[in-house]
Amino acid sequence: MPDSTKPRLTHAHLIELLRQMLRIRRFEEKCVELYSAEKIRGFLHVYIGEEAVAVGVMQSLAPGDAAVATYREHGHALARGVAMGPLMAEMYGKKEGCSRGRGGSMHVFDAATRFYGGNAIVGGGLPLAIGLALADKMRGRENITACFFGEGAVAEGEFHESLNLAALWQLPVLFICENNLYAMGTALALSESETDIHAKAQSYRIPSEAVDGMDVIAVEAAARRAVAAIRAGGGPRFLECRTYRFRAHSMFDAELYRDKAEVEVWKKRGPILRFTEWLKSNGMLHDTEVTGIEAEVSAEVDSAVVFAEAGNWEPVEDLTRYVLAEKRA
Amino acid sequence: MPDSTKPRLTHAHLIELLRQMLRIRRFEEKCVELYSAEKIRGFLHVYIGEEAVAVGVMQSLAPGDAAVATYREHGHALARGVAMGPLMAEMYGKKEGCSRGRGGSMHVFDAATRFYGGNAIVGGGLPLAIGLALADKMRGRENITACFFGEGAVAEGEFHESLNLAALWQLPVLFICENNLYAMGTALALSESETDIHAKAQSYRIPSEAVDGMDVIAVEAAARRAVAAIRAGGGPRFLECRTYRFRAHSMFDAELYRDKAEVEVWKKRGPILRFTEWLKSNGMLHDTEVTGIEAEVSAEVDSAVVFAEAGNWEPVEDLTRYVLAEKRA
Amino acid sequence: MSAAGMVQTTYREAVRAAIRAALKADERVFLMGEDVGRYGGCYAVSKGLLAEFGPERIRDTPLSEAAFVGAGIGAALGGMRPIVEIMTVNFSLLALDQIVNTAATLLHMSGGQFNVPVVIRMATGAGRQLAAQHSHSLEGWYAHVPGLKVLAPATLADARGMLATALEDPNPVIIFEHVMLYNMAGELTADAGAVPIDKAAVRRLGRDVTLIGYGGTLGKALEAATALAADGIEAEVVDLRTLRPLDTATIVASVARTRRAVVVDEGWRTGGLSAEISALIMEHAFWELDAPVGRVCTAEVPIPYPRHLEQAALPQPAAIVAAVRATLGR
Amino acid sequence: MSAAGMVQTTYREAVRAAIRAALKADERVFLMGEDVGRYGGCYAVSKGLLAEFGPERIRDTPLSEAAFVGAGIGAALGGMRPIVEIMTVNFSLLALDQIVNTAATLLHMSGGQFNVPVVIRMATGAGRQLAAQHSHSLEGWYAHVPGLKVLAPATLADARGMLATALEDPNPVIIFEHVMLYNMAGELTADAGAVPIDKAAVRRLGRDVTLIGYGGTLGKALEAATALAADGIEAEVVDLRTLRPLDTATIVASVARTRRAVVVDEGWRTGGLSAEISALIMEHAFWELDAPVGRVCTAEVPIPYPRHLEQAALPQPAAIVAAVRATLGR
Ligand SMILES: Cc1ncc(C[n+]2csc(CCOP(=O)(O)OP(=O)(O)O)c2C)c(N)n1
Ligand SMILES: Cc1ncc(C[n+]2csc(CCOP(=O)(O)OP(=O)(O)O)c2C)c(N)n1
Ligand SMILES: [Mg+2]
Ligand SMILES: [Mg+2]
Repeated sequence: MPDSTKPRLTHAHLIELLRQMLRIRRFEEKCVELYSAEKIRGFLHVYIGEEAVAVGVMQSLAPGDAAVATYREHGHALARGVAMGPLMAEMYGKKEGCSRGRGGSMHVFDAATRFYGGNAIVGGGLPLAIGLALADKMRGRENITACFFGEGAVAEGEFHESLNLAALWQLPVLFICENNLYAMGTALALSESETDIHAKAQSYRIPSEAVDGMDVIAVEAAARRAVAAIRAGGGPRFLECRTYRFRAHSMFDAELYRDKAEVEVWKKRGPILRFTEWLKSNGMLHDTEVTGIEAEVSAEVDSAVVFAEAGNWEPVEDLTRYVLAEKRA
Repeated sequence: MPDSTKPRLTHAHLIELLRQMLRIRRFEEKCVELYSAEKIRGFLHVYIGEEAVAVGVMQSLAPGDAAVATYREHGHALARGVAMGPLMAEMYGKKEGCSRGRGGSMHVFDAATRFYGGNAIVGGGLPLAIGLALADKMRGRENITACFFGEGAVAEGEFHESLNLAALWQLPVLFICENNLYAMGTALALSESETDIHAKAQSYRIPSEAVDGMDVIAVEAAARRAVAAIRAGGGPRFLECRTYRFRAHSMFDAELYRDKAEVEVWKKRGPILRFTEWLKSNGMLHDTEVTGIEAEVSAEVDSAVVFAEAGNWEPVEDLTRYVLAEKRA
Repeated sequence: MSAAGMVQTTYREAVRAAIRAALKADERVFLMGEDVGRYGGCYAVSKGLLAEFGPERIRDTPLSEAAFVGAGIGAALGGMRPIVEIMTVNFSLLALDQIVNTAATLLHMSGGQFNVPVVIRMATGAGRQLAAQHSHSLEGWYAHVPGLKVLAPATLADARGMLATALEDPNPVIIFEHVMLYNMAGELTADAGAVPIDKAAVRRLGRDVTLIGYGGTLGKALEAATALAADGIEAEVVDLRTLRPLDTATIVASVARTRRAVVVDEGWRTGGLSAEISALIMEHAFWELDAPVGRVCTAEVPIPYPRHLEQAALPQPAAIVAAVRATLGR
Repeated sequence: MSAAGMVQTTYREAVRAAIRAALKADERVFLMGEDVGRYGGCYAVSKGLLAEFGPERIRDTPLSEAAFVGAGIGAALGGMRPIVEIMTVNFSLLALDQIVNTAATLLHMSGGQFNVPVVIRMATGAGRQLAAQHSHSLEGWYAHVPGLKVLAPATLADARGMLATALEDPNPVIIFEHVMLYNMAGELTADAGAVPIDKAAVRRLGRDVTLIGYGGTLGKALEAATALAADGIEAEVVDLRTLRPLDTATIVASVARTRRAVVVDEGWRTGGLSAEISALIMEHAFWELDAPVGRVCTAEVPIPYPRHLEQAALPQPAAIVAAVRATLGR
């Protein structure tokens, strides 16, 4: 049996990691464009700059595992395997969307991949993840639940209560804190008295690790280690991924709270940029391959847009459908 | 100026500590009696066994300081200086009660001593304490706020959010966790993944200390150190007082969750018993003095009952008074 | 049914029997909440169940209302059938985000993919001199939220029977147990089991006025009806049973017959559930009404501790009788 | 007042001007909430205030709704005059315990000793395609709670003037600012200031029907009134302004004149504030009514993301017109 705790550094796997990050990047760049074109509305939070986190972590998950994310979850959905067409249709609000258009950007759901959203309440996903993991544990299933949230959520009571429960009940949860240093306009030092987040996790007796969230290989490696420990029955694990958001918090953000220069410094450490350079300098990636992947991704994004454009609006008569489930469980 | 960080181990002070603990003990024993006699109703939570905590901590407070407690707060009120007559009248629900009878056992308030309750929501007092301290800090007043809560409250989100705020804003708050090992019937190990509470406090970068909560001198000493540090502008401090509740959680508790033997062991370490023995063995207390104090306390309790009995019921016509404040601030 | 088939029981025991039966019938069912296990439940509802089912299925939680209610929602998503006990409605405010923003929205937000078959039970109401922070009646708030079902058992049969039906329901169901009912004693058939949760019940027939209550106020409405009958006024008494969705048809049918109605609700008057019932009658039976619908509710005050003030604040049979008389003009 | 005395402004700017004036007038006043400082406020209300007043008085908080709202309550007790901003009503569920169990109860529980002069502002409502978790209208819940005052400015003058009066009030006051109003532009007198908060306002006179709205629905009611006027139906429009305590006298006086009413509320229909208004009219003007009071509310559904569904869920002028016609039978 291959060692599941180490990333498989085969050429194919490395290229796949790059491809996944690029899919997210190009998908979201298109979303920003479509937002300007008023095809996408509401709140749109893009993940640009943070792709290594979702892509790295998702490598460690098996098909039966569950994932819970936030309103900044396009990357997680794509990396988890939600098809791009339905995802884009969801951004449009079309019936063919993965949430039937009712959720939009902040509420991406997909039963097939056990992708449980998409939650627009900061910290709101954590208790849910606890429950999913509890169900798995009580049923004797080997699944784990990966729960993503920003460092801003750490200040919320729901974070605290959830970490305690997970540790107390030794639940199979992987907590992934995406520490991008800002919660909207609030810098970490203004939101936490202890800015070393992974140290905070330890105060619940949850083993934790901080990892360079701009390095997809490092994230994958750390996630695999953590997931292996969880599956071995070791209870929850906590991963702090240190990352950065390159774009505004949402489409309404004037970015008054940080320097352009700071953003530029981080961009130089961009997960796609650095990974591409590293691959190239090691002779594992050639310019033609990049062109090929970009073309493939671009085609996928284009056809997602075509799919979304061709989609239908839910008839108004169905407005109140799905408020209550119709059939008995 | 005398060193405020050390307990004054004068004879008079030691006797005063004993007297304060006895006042609480005898007051509450009477309350239990009166509960059986149906003079007191609702929930009644007694502090018997934990008196050293409130008495020890209150020694460190100045008149301008504020105190926030829980539904188990008779001891805190008495030690803070709320007069026993109005307190007993409050237990009865009489108009002469310190909360005009409207609060009862769980809601003791007293503006004169800045005693802010009396809160029946576990964890609910912490945010309030943060705000009181914030006001003092913003107004440049030297006051501190002492905030008491049980170890059960530590699991609540409001605990987490409040500690973070206090540390982040360096507020003059003294947190006192009364760790009596049980939250109703839930033992500490069933409620906290990290059972070392004072270590948890440190994860907010709040300096903290654990102290023997059955030892009134130790509590006073620790509280004085903490308060001195706070007044010196050092931000919040956290004190974990390790103690034990000798009686049931409330009058409705069958105590199925703990052994009688465990209770007996703790009773041998009772704060009044031990302190009395220590004083005697050091020649600082004579049997006649004990008799004298007991007689004094007993008289005080008796006259509190007389006061309460003689009190009046708020007329029903005044039911909706004090829902809204009448005059502009 | 012969008298031999009846057993003496209490509301508390009926709820316990319902939980026990559910635990036996379906291994996916478990009970979770503060002090449900070792302590035996703050109102002794779950006493004995820990010994019978063990700590995995009778699961004591820390004081963490948001997290354990959210965990119940998540566990329901994960295929379990959790019964989450919140000690009282007063503490449910700490979990309201999870109930309103997650449990109630998830099915719709996910376009029909994720239903949440969780049952959340909590004690509600005043009457035990527990004062302002422990005496709320906020059932009306929950009844406001699309995506939830809300039940209020007022009888032994409903205390025994609603839980099973709630657990069968694919939606989040909130069950309110009034604190003053736990000690209510009476008879129940030995084989009592699941009851429907989609209909209000006419608990007493009458032609002169319809009294509408639920949970803790049903008994008071019946008491008032008895008093009125002594004076020749025949009140029909409707027990709402289910607060969301409301059984408008039963309410309206009764009022259409009696042409007069008084709603009895322990919530505060302004913006309480009583307002909705009044508005519904306005909308569906205005032309049948011979008088405005009356409301007997809790006074607009945080509940005070002393008995005389608490009782003065709460709806009482005498006030119901007076409201009926006002409605009838006699 | 000469035209020279008028300034062009927006609802957002009016709220900002009110906050600025309060900060200038009383050093005990400060603003606290998530992203009110460096970010400039999630709806840009407080933009510029940090530079003017500094981080002590324009205080960014962590994501901790319960703690910072509770801290506002405590600071008010401690002699400050805090303005606490909760980004939106959706997140206020996390702070509801502090508001209901502490702010609203404290004066009464303490027998009149401790009043809580805190002001809590929050954005409310839907219309921006923010979907189920970001589109609530829960003003009615707050209006249910004794011990609170609840305001809903719907005009520039109220956006500018209610805050000062709220800060003068010795009680906890909740102010709801509808998200769709922030960009509303218009004129205001240069010296606009405090306004009373104890009266509803008749925004348009009419004899045929009374439309009752507030906050985000006032504009829709006025729009409907204009449309109706084109058909010769004269609707009077009442702006509730204060949701607790309700100005029953103004509502009843209007309905007594028009004999018909339609309530327009963005809350869900069942158990919403609209029900209370309907019930109040039932109780105070039943004999004057020529038809049942109508309600135009939000459909009973978590608000969906796509524009066509969101708009279909919300109360619209066309639906108001239709409700009025139904009421008038023409
Ligand atoms: C409970 C709650 N409070 C406030 C908000 C508004 N809000 C949305 S995102 C956000 C910042 C969250 O920051 P973080 O958790 O670090 O995640 P990031 O956006 O950086 O990925 C805030 C304040 C919310 N959605 N939920
Ligand atoms: C939010 C909330 N949840 C539950 C309760 C019911 N309750 C009252 S006291 C208590 C135990 C609290 O234990 P702890 O904090 O350790 O204080 P102690 O009673 O031991 O002094 C519980 C669960 C409550 N009052 N508030
Ligand atoms: Mg962040
Ligand atoms: Mg305890």
